[in-house]
Amino acid sequence: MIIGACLVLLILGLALVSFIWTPYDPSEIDPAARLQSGSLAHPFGTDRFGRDTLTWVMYGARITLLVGVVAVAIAQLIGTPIGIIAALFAKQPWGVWIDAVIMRANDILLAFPALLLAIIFAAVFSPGTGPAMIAVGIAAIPGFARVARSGTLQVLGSEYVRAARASNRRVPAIAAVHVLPNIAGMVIVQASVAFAISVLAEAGLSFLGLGTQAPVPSWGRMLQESQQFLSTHPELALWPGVFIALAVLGFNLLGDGLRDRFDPKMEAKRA
Amino acid sequence: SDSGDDAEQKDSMSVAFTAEPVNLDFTSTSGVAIPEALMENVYESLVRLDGDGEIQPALAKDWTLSDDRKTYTFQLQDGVKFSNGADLTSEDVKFSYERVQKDWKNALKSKMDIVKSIDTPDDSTVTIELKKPSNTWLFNLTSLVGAVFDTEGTKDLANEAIGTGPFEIEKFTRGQTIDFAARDDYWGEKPALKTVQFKYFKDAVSASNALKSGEIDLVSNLQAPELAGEFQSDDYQIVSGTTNGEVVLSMNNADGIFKDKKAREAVMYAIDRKAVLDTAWAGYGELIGSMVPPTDPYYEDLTGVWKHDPEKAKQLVADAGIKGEEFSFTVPNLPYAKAISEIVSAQLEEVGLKANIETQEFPAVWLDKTFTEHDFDMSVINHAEPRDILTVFSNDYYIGYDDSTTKKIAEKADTGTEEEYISGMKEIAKTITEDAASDFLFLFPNLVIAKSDIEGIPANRVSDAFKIADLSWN
Amino acid sequence: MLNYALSRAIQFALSLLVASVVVFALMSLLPGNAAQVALGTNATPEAVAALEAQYGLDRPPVIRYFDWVGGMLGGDFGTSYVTGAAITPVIIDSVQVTAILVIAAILLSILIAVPLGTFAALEQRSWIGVTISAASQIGIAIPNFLAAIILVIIFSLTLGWFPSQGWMAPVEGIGGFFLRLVLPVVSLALVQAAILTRYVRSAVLDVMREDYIRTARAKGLTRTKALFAHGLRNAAIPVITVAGVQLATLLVGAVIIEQIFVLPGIGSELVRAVANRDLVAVQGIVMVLVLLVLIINLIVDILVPVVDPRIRNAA
Amino acid sequence: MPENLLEVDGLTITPAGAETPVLHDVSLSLAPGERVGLIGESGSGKSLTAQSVMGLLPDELHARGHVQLQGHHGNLLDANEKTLAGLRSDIVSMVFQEPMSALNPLMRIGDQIAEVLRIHGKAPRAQIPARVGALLTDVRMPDPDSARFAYPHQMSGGQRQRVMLAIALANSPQLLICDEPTTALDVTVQRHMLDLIAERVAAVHAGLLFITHDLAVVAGVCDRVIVMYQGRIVETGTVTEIFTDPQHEYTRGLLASSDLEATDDNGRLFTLRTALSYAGPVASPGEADSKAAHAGAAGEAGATNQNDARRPAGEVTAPGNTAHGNGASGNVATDDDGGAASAKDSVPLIDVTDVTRVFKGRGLLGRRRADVTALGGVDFSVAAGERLGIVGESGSGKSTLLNILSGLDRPTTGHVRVGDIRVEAASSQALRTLRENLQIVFQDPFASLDPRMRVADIVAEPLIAAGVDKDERMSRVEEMIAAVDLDAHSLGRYPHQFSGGQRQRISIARALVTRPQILIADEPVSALDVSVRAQVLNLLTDLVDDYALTLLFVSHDLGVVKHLCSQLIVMKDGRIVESGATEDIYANPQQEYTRKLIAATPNLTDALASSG
Ligand SMILES: Nc1ncnc2c1ncn2[C@@H]1O[C@H](COP(=O)(O)OP(=O)(O)OP(=O)(O)O)[C@@H](O)[C@H]1O
Ligand SMILES: Nc1ncnc2c1ncn2[C@@H]1O[C@H](COP(=O)(O)OP(=O)(O)OP(=O)(O)O)[C@@H](O)[C@H]1O
Ligand SMILES: [Mg+2]
Ligand SMILES: [Mg+2]
Repeated sequence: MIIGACLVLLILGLALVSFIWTPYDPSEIDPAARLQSGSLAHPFGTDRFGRDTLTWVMYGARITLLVGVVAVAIAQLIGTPIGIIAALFAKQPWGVWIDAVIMRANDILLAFPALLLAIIFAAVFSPGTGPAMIAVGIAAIPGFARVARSGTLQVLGSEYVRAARASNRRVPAIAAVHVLPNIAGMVIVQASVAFAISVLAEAGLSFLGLGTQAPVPSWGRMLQESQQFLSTHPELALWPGVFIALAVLGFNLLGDGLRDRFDPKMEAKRA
Repeated sequence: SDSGDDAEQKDSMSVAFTAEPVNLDFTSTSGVAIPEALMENVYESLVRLDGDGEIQPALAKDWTLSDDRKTYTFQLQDGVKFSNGADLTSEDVKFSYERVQKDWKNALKSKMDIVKSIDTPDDSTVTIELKKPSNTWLFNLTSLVGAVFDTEGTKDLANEAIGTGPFEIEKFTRGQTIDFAARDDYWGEKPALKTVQFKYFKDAVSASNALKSGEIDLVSNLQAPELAGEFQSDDYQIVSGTTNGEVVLSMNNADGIFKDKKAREAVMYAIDRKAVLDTAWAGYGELIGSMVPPTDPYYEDLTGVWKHDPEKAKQLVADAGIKGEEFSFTVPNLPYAKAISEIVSAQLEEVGLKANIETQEFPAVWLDKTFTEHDFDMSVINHAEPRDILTVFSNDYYIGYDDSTTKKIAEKADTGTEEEYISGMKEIAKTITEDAASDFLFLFPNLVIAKSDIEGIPANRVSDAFKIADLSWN
Repeated sequence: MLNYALSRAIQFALSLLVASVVVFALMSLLPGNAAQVALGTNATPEAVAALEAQYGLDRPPVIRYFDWVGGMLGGDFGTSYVTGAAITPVIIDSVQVTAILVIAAILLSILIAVPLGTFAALEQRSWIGVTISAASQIGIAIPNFLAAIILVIIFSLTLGWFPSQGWMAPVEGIGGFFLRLVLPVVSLALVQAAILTRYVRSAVLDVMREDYIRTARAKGLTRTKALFAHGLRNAAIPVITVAGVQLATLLVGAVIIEQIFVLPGIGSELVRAVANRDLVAVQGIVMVLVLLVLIINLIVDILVPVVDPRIRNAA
Repeated sequence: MPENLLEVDGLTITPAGAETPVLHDVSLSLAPGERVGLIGESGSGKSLTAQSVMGLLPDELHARGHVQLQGHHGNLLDANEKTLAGLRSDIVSMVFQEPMSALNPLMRIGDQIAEVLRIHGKAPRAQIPARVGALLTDVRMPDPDSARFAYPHQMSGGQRQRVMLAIALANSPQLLICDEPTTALDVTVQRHMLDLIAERVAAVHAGLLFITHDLAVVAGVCDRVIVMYQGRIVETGTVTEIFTDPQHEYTRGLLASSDLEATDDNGRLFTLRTALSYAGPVASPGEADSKAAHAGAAGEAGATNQNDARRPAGEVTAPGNTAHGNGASGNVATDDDGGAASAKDSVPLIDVTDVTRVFKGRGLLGRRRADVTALGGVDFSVAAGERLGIVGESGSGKSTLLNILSGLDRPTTGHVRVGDIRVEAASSQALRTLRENLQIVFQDPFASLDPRMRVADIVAEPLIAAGVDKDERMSRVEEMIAAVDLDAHSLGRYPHQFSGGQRQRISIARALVTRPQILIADEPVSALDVSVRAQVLNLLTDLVDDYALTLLFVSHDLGVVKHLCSQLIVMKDGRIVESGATEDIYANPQQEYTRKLIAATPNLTDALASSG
């Protein structure tokens, strides 16, 4: 948890600092200084255009976070309400079929993995960060919907919701006051896991050429372009690889930690 | 396929390519992939180009041109058989060339528009009359439009290729491989290799890995030139020749920011082509300065016309009234184009030209948006067809070059004598370059990496074909 | 159970139907068209229009949709405009490749993950257990294409043990088939195994906390034996679900591996079809992928009750 | 001195990383054939003691001391898992508390029993099926031949617990440990289990270590009692010694507060605090009854006008039951409540007429299930100010009934009137009015409070719904919190920072904050420890008086109902099988079911009487 949070903060820090300061301009080309190894001037070395790798890693953190934030936001803002609404309907005798329809639609969406959507989206909207993160986000909707639905069902079945209903609280109020805060934990856990997945997805898509495009720096792109230098300048692949791994690791560990924290079993134990 | 032991290696070879043929029918599908595999290997034309760009006899052992320079009379080779067993006759030639005019879908068919009539006085003689004299027509015959089909051999062109060439296709696994087998009944000199496999690699790294681990023997036109460095040893040979591909930083002459010649000139001064070549393509390739490769008869070194001069560029930018507005730079998602776009946009930015890079899927989206709808300000593409200067810089092509001057020169040149033709074409090339119609970044190299004991590798790729009959093991 | 099977079958068919509409609609959004791509840089608008007409692209979408669905029901995915060949055999061939690749990878990852995850759970506190957990966390964080690149460099380019790419059908040579399969399968399996190890470990940990394990120990089984006799089958239930999801994502997710190893799988076929605007092929491939994912979900849904009598009876 | 079966000496258990032990210096011994009860409040270390003997302590706990078992030389605490495995079930075995989760859900019952036989190789392979059959018969499993092929989820809690017992007894161990084996079971089922355990233990002449917090149960099963409190043994002795002459303050408190028939000078149940004046259980049932009656009269002055509560319940039918008998008993019951004439002709506050509730199996895309008839024609009425107890085994429809009364659920057929609101047809506006006047206290003090809300918000929730403005809300919440004896600091805290009893107070405060006329309590104390139970019951009694509430009290614990309620409804399978004044039904139950229910309810007095 702590390690995870630190890693996430590191990535976040890199991205934030890149707005204020980077060692070089990311598009600053210096053919004379191309393909250098780590040095004082370029701690992580330079790429084939003589651009500073450290600068690129810092800028890449932005894209990684952007993709993660947008994808997770899409998935969460659509998936969570869908799950809650489905669960609310499931609790009404006349609404069971609405729940069934929503969840089946959700299952169908599940049949379109992120990569499939991304390939199609890249073709429809031309490849880029935008379509990639939308695809990743849409593909993550079912996960959120499921978590939100099962969490909501659990909350709705609880005695305290029965108590709230007995105290005349209306459904929207119950959803806002009881359901949301109580499923927030699970949704946050899901979000951090989805974040980790989206980092990997962005890298994979950029690697396929379906993600972030030139001239925007991204770790996936760096990795892709470093391929032809693997045997001559492996550090070109090393840095983006390491940072992708760190970001994924960070969000996964954070998710694990949050899961432990929000785990009802743990809660009972702490009580 | 497996490289196997030495004895086996003597007559088989596995060759890596990048662009894969979606089918075997170049009469209805465009692109370099199909002719690359089939021309001169399976299909042959009456004439062919040699490595120096000279026209040489092929199915026609001889030909004559009438005095009015309008009628060609070809004498066919004897004993030529198609791979389906049929004999080559003059009827086949007539059938094939008329079919270009009638049935071809490939837009290159227009190269046969000039043909007025085809006669077959006897089985081995073909007489072709042109509407007007043309210096380019015979040259065009060396390309795929010249391919000769059997009258019975065009039923399923997409899947079955029947030609007169030294090889026939044994197996076509779409998207992966083409297996060629040498024909016993080939009319000409027998190729050294019995079987050749073309293997298609989207990814240059995979191809280079395959070469390193011995799974293939030769990589034709490596699309990641940085990898060539890994093969600098006695086990491999690196052959870097020329192609017909001019990498053009094309500008929209008809519309937008680059309608203004000053803006185009600014680009010409802003670009350091040597740096582009060195960083984007590892220095492989040749600076040309015009739309003409050195292998063309009318080549002239125009690299000195526009010298790298950022200060002049900045001045021109100011003169053109450009104040940092973004222009659209549509980049096909091809390795060379993407790499070039990164350095070019950086160089342009230095002189105050801000490119908004939009990567477009190639071919689908680029063809649609940039090429057909002309929705672009700047783009970059390798124009790979031979002698395409007049096509690319014609009025209705995507660049929108005003061809009112060059068109007249071209007409005269084509109908004139050989010398007139060459001088005319030189003039055209120079005019276009001086007009700053587009920036000719460099000539795309033909970068071949092969095991060191392979001989007959065509250094220059001046025609559509990759001729495998020349290849052999040492 | 019969009722359950029936309702599952209906759901399955409905899902497919909806998916087919979605896929068809998505395809009509694709910019650029097959006729244009086929004709290339020298096309004239008339030629493009003529070719469109020949392909039938000028017919109303509804008609094209029903044509397409009708064909698929008969097992015919249509003929590609671009390649001029029937789609069905292409799909069958490429699905085989991907299926072999992906199933082998999942099996291998299960073979790795189940013992490793179980061991990590049993030895939760020992340094081996902690190491396994840490390694699986790191494994999850490594993109599979990076693993593939590294494996190629080590085992193909340096050691020369395996080919770096390519595919050989089993009929062409069983040895070559396996040799070529090793690296792609391992690169997929390693990362999957890392993910699965984590799930197995947590499932086993959960199970070990269960009362019936305590009961089993009270019966006189040691902790380990109790886990094997009672725990693993229970732990299998969440693991089956996860493996199903992994299998489904890998079907498309393997495309990067297919590209790196130049394997003629369904993912590569899809990328190629999209690039060539081979709509008929794209539609067919996407439908097949959706179908496969739905089938995998169905199998998981059926497998879980087989293992778990509670669900079996509820159904 | 004969060697003891079990000898525990100085057992001290400390959680990893903690300073203070959770179990301090526990020593006890158990002779062959002896039956020892281990009692104490929740968390006092009973289970840990038992787990140490089984060698099943959680890894994160460190045990010191000495545990010696007959047939094994050396300290069990030092033995490795393999040695322990050899002892478990062979020499010592255990029945656990939770029958629902103690069996492997994926394995047939028969196989799970056979496994224990196989492990220790006591029976030759070929004889295992026969032995399994015999064991199932021994534990009185109905239809033992088909039961062995059943999966755990296909069995009721009681049946599963029988399987557990069969497993525990399979290898005829010398020592059987039962860790609260019946707390999850219905009273009637509990009774059976207890009898069975006693019988089987006697049959194989095993020692028994019986853990419970229910004194009555211990009194019925054991010879000797060990009392634990806060991780220490505070007292041991024979059942009679402990229950008649408890030495330790805690034991006395426990005894006092579990006696629902004894009250202090204020007519309140004894709690740990007031236990000093407790005189011990009264041996004569008659005396106890009169005492309770007296207490009721003293405590509920003015609340005894419940005559009209029991209309003849003509429609009540129960299987094998003559419907009209109930009505008769009901009428008889009303008569002996004197001084109730004033309310005789007033309209009852609550009127329930022929209410049924059928839960449909899911339709359309969901899975089909058989319909469940949760309520099958229920009639009764409640007069204002009455205290009605509703008892019945689990699943008899009690909660469903309450949901319908409070408008949380609608009846399938029938009419419900509360005040002048027709609940089954009420508009949402009417329902709101209803719920302001009718509030519920739920069973589980842990589950009925939103863990993520502060106490102030929890208690204020009904007021927010009623549209009460902020200032008044605050003052009423504070008032209510004071009324349930919580201090004002509590308002800013979260539920998990309170004990079970305190949480139930919060939940009572929430229920009463709108000043309802009717309070429904759905098993409000069944999740609480006995000592806490007494406190909450006392509080409820006070509040019902202070606020002049009409009380509907649901419970499966007849003792509690008897203490609190003057009227009683007995439910079974969604029907009322008997109704009337509590005293009458107790004294003279008309239905077999009611009789069983009464008989099965553990009663300390009776247990002592029978054991003594
Ligand atoms: N694994 C553990 N780690 C830390 N503390 C524990 C653990 N298990 C039990 N305890 C603590 O030990 C004490 C005794 O627990 P134990 O389970 O023996 O109580 P008990 O008397 O059986 O209670 P109950 O009647 O609720 O079952 C409690 O305070 C509990 O919190
Ligand atoms: N929402 C529901 N859907 C289907 N069946 C239900 C539902 N609620 C209750 N039941 C069924 O109705 C019957 C009566 O349930 P109810 O909760 O009223 O019993 P209870 O007497 O309160 O039991 P307990 O003492 O366990 O609380 C049970 O068989 C239960 O399974
Ligand atoms: Mg050219
Ligand atoms: Mg306990």
